[in-house]
Amino acid sequence: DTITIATVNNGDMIRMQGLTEDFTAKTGHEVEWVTLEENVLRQRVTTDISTKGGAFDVMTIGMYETPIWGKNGWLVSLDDLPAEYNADDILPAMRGGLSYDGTMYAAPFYGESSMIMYRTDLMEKAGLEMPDAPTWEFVADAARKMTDKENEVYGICLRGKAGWGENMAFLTATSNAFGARWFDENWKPQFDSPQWKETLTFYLDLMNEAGPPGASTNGFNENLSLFQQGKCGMWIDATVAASFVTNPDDSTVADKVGFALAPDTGLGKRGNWLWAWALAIPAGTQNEAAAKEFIQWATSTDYIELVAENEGWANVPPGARISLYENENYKDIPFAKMTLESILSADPNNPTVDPVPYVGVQFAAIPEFAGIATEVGQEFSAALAGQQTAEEALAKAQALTSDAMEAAGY
Amino acid sequence: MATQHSRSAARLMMAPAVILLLGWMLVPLSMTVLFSFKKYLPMRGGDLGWVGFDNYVRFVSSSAFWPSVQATLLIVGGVLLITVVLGVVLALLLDQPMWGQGIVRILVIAPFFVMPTVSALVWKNMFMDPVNGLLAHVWKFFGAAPVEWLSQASMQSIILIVSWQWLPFATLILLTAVQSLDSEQLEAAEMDGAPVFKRFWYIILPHLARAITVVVLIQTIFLLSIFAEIFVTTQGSFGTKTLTYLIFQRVLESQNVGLGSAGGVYAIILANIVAIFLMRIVGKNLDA
Amino acid sequence: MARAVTNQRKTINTILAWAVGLLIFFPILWTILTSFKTEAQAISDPPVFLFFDWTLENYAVVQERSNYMRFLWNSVLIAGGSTLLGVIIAVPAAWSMAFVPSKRTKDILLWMLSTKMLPAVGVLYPIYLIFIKFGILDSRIGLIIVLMLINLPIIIWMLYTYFKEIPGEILEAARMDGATLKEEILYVLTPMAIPGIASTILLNFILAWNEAFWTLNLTAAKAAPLTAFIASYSSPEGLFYAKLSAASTMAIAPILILGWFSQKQLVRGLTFGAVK
Amino acid sequence: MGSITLSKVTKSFGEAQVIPPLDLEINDGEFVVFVGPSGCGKSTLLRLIAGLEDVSSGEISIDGVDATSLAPAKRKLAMVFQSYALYPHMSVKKNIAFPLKMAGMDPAEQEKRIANAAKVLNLTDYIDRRPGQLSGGQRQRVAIGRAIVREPEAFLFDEPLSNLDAALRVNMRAEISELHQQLATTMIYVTHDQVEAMTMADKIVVLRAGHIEQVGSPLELYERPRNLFVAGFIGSPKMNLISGAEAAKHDAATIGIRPEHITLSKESGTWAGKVGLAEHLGSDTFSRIHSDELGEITVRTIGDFAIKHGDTVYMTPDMSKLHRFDADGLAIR
Amino acid sequence: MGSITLSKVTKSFGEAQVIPPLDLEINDGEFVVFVGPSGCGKSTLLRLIAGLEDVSSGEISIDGVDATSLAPAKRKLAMVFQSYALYPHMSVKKNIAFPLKMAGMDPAEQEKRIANAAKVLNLTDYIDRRPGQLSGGQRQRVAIGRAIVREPEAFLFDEPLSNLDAALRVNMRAEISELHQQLATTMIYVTHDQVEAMTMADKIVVLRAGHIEQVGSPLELYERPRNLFVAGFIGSPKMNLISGAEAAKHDAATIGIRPEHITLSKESGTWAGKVGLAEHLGSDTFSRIHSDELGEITVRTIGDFAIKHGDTVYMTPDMSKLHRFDADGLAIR
Ligand SMILES: Nc1ncnc2c1ncn2[C@@H]1O[C@H](COP(=O)(O)OP(=O)(O)OP(=O)(O)O)[C@@H](O)[C@H]1O
Ligand SMILES: Nc1ncnc2c1ncn2[C@@H]1O[C@H](COP(=O)(O)OP(=O)(O)OP(=O)(O)O)[C@@H](O)[C@H]1O
Ligand SMILES: [Mg+2]
Ligand SMILES: [Mg+2]
Repeated sequence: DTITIATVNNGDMIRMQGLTEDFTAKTGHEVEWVTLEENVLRQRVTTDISTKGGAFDVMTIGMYETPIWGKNGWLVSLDDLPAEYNADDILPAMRGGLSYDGTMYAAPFYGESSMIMYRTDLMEKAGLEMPDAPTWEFVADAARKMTDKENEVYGICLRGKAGWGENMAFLTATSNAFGARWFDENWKPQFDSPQWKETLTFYLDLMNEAGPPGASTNGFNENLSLFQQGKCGMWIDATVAASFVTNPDDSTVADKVGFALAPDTGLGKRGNWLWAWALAIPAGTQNEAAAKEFIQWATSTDYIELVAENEGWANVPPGARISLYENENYKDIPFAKMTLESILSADPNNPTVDPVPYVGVQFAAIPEFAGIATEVGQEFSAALAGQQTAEEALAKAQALTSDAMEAAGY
Repeated sequence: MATQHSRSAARLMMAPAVILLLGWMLVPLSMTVLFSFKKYLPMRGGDLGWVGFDNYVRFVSSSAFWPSVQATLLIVGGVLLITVVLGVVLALLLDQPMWGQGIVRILVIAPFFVMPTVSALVWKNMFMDPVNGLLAHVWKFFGAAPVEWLSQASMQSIILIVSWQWLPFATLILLTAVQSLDSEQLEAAEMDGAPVFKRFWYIILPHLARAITVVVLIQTIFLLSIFAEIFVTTQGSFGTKTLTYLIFQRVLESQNVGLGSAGGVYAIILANIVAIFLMRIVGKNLDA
Repeated sequence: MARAVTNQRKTINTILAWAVGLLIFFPILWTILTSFKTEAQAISDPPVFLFFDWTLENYAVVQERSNYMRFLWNSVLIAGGSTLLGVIIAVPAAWSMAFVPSKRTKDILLWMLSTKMLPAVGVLYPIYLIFIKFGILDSRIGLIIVLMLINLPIIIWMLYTYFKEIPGEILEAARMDGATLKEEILYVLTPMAIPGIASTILLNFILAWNEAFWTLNLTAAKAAPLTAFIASYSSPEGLFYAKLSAASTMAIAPILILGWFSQKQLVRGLTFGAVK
Repeated sequence: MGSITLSKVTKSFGEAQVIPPLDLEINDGEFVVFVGPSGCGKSTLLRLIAGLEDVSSGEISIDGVDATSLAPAKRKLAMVFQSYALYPHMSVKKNIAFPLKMAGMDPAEQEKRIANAAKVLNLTDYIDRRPGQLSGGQRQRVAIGRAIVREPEAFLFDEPLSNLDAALRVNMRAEISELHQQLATTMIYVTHDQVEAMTMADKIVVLRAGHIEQVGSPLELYERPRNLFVAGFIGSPKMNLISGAEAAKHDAATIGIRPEHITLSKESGTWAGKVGLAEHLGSDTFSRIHSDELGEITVRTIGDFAIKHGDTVYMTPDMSKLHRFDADGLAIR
Repeated sequence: MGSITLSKVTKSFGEAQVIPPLDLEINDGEFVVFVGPSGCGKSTLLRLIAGLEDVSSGEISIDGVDATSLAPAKRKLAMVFQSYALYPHMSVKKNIAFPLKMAGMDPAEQEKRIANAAKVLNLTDYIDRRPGQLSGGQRQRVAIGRAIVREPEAFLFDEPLSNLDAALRVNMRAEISELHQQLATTMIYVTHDQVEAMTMADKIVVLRAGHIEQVGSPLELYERPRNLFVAGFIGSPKMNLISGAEAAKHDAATIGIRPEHITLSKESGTWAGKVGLAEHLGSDTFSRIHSDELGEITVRTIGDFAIKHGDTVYMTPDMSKLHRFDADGLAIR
């Protein structure tokens, strides 16, 4: 059979695309790839699944969509995968986030949390030493000290580009560390809380003093290239970035990178998120069996070994399986330990200091979230660009969130 | 020239085009109108029943609505202004005798061939990026701080990108019009004692009126619905959220089809207001 | 009767026009140049213009990742198919409007044009549902139909203006000579309007080629044209300027070359037949 | 073959009745010219006969057969248009062959007829050119060629020469006349050119506002116009029309005298007047003479006649050539 | 005021010399007509005088002052173009006012001049219309109006009537002539129409390939053409030119006799021939007669002359009107 797979244009997926032949050789199924940029992909698969279009047999989705879609009965359950697949090897945090009501609806291709990546040389030059679990206070102080705008070195690079998966992923996770939350138990938006104000003000001040120019349009990619070019002192972002910044082919600072857990403020929550890019099968596909075979292939330990064989252990998809972190070969990878620790320290079911009615660290797993958060993200981004104050941004965020929640019937 | 026979043949031959376009307009339109009166949330089980005018009220009362109308009109107006003014200047320049006119014309047309997505990507990444973009290098070369195009000057940047794409169109239409100006008229004005600038103002510009109308009409139709340029560059941030983009957010990001459909109906109404307004001025000016 | 012009003025014109032309063309030129650089050179500071190590590596990477020819072929079929289908439907309609005008002709024409103002995002759901219903999702024929419908008003309008330039007497002569309506259109009108039809085809081919909303949202793997191809190169992880440039160059090159070769028709086409 | 009869034919465009009920008989082999002021319905009438427009009421029969609702192609008429209406993308040969091809004629027979037409019209050397490569006169001949190959019952011409320059017009005029003599086919010819009408027609039909004012041979119309309109319309320069006391002397409401039938003298004559404008062509002199009683009178004198603006002159009309009209404008015989 | 002198003026476009060295004197108040075949340089010469083209060498002086390198607007000349070149977006009034506005004239004075021009040209009723709403003749008058308000030293007309129909042309011809009499301003007028040249000019300049063939009054040119070219060019229908034995009899290489100077008879005469085509206009009859010795001869007969195709007729030339030319084509006097 020929199966159509929609996927995102990240490095790990592109590598998978390159290894398709192995799958075809093993199973006899052909694969058609639809590789799209993340935003386009999301728009595309969402339209398709909600109209039951059936254009794809396998979709690459995240931890946000999976429970919502699973609840709607739009995805094929993956609980019946054969024993040799060893589903129990999947990291529990990942498996939990990709399930609804105890049923796994998507298999993690790779998982990530966020952590600090920092320049050991600059840290030294600033006369500081990075602890394994720093506080925001320390990070902010270090960032200001490392900044040297003359030479285009900026103390800290953080996401500023608007989008629920861009600045809002970072800011929501960070707000958790500051004790803020999206909604209270009655689904009432909380942007008017002092915690949010503190979060946002802290972020804006830090970025204005120690951030790169044009931060309000920087997302993962922009920050990655800044860091690779040696223009960032610290960067707090997805753990998968570690393999890029330590790859000497692309990075000018490959041998000067250290890692630490995302910072906290002593309230008991760290500002690190949890995310997985996972493969799921839309209900009603004609090629369910072949699709399942593909998911087994792509998310198995065999696949990890296949990649390791071809591209080296640094390039295997991380964060999905326990066994990877027990593998001797992988233990040598500098960022392996910190990645695992970050993942383990994130708890989607209990993300905030005060209780919340939703699941998800850097998001709330309700269908309305993406739309709301993107709009909120735009307000925050505008505040970062200096077009409005933190207060104004928060007020607008509160208004539009209330409005949208009301529209959705909460 | 019409006999009964040819008139009925004409009606028959118009039919396919008219029926197809009518279908193309009515079927999705009526579905959109239908959805707009419903609570339609695909992520929550789809059609959740009738809600009357709720979606309409909600859509206009949203804080994003009026700014989006404003942004739409600003982009359309800005691009029209730039392309028409520069188009006239360029058309006059290209009309002059010169060496390599054909090649220059090719250079000037080229942006029209570039897909909107590609042009937005190229401008955003390779030119307007505040660190690695070429414009940043140019600014630094002259000792200025690089402009953060897409955040600090977001509207201007989008207008710039879109104008770049549409300038060839305006230039060529206006060039054709300039070339059609009877040279005797200019000579007559010269004999009448009008110097260069007055010849432009009193003779050439009025002659271009019709061509300018065509440019305005066609471009407005296309500009009202620009999407890729915004999706790729700012995703609606920094005040660049047009009505089209707002609808996109409602339908696809917030997954509220009912609300988005109400927005769609508003967009159609806005487009038709603009259209009627245009047709009023254009209709007379245009023998179409 | 053009006035004779001095060489000095001609020189000034030439310099000015070339400067402006190059300025307008520069973004494209820069993209093409960048596509031959390595990623590191692509972002080097200060930027390099011509003196770098030319490499085809980016093209190799792009080709390895996605089957360019397949996207290209889909683009050609979809843009070509929709344009041809559009012309076939538009010719009779334009004939009617140009040669048997009625009081409503102008209204109908403007109405047709106004259908272009329907915001695509607003009707994505309805169209998607219709496509599912007819099973034409991710099929070339589906896209051909949609793009044809989108461009039909423009095609009709352009053909109408070209047809109107043709004297009705010639068609009457054909009628007197015993030609049926079909023969009249096929043997007399169409050949006479060839330059106009060519311009129409060319312009609409470009518009269809560059259409990015429907082509992206209604396709998956089988029918995806170059607009979908480019969507997999925008902002991946890591450095990508050179690869983006290569992909962009590949996406616009065919149409750029086509456009340049048929410049004359195109210039005529770009004016939508509306200005003489 | 070739007789055409119109009975009670009318034509309205929307509200406007362009042709009021009209009867006309055209005999086989006749050369009939329609003249009349612009907008009087000449082209409309021709197009009704051709079938390019439907009649609003009435009947057209060709060769005794009712053709009122026959398609143009079925009427066996050929038309030559003012703009020639050649097919610009076809060679001369293909242009001429087109009607034959449409009729599905056997190719060998086509070849023969085309060769024949080309010879008659002196087109053999240009047979492979496109219309764009031909001069005006040659194009006109191709248009005629396309008409004659079909061997139609009748030819219809709508101002076929008006796009040609003066010299060429004279030649083509002669050629068409010659053609008529050769083929002896019915021809209906629309023009607003005096000279064409006078020199080519067997029968002139003078139209005004869709109405037939007079039908007759050219000399009949010149010598015996039925009413004021025809009198003023036929002849160039126009007949001088005089009303008032002078006309009353001749028992008429209006009298008419053509410029060429007045003799001019500096010494004496019937009427006196002052020269307004004198146009000296060498071969003729046209003088416009203001007379207080008569108004403005145009006089043609053969050769050069030495007068100038302001001179007082005397005019003597040739009484035998005097036309008299009653109060309704009808000629008194 | 209003005299124009061209001395040794030449004009080349690139390699091609369109005007070889040329001298011409135009006196104040004269009506000068340039005639000549198409492409002979009439328009070019006019444009050189207007200043719309630069001379390649030579001098142009207006009113005794060297104007060779003066801008068109400074030469105080007004031009009326063949296409009228009206400004289509301005009303008649604005069109006429345009040169005054450009000169920065006081609005009250403008009003006065416009009103005056409108009255002279009968335009008062149309003063607020756009050119598109006017008939050809009215447009022509507006173009003239635009010229006269400036009160120029001289008017330049480039085939101003060639876009009008025959009847209108006759009227406008008279109007321009009248205007010249009223204003007594120098006028230079380009045409290729025989009749216009003959009836309007004080002085005709016959050009061939940029070269002046003859300058003189219309009757001079008609009666005493200096060479074959002028003889053939002036007069309509054209002079019959006969060479060979018959010419030798008169000690000339070629003899010429105008159609109107030959008498036709059915019985006897100097030359015999067969009627080819006879065109009966009522007022005149034009016959084309084939004679074996002489070739084809055109003859004009006054009134109706009853002959038809194929008749044998006899022609008698008026010997006093015979023109003789030598082998170089020059007239023998
Ligand atoms: N298709 C039409 N619709 C409405 N009115 C028409 C149409 N065709 C002709 N007419 C009107 O019918 C009248 C006669 O027109 P027609 O063309 O027959 O005149 P004509 O005698 O040929 O004039 P001309 O000498 O200018 O060619 C005119 O008043 C014209 O305006
Ligand atoms: N701008 C120009 N460039 C090159 N050649 C020109 C130009 N203008 C005129 N000529 C040439 O100069 C010659 C004279 O042209 P001109 O227009 O003066 O002729 P004309 O006597 O006015 O002819 P017509 O009666 O056709 O108007 C022609 O051979 C023409 O081709
Ligand atoms: Mg007519
Ligand atoms: Mg000329």
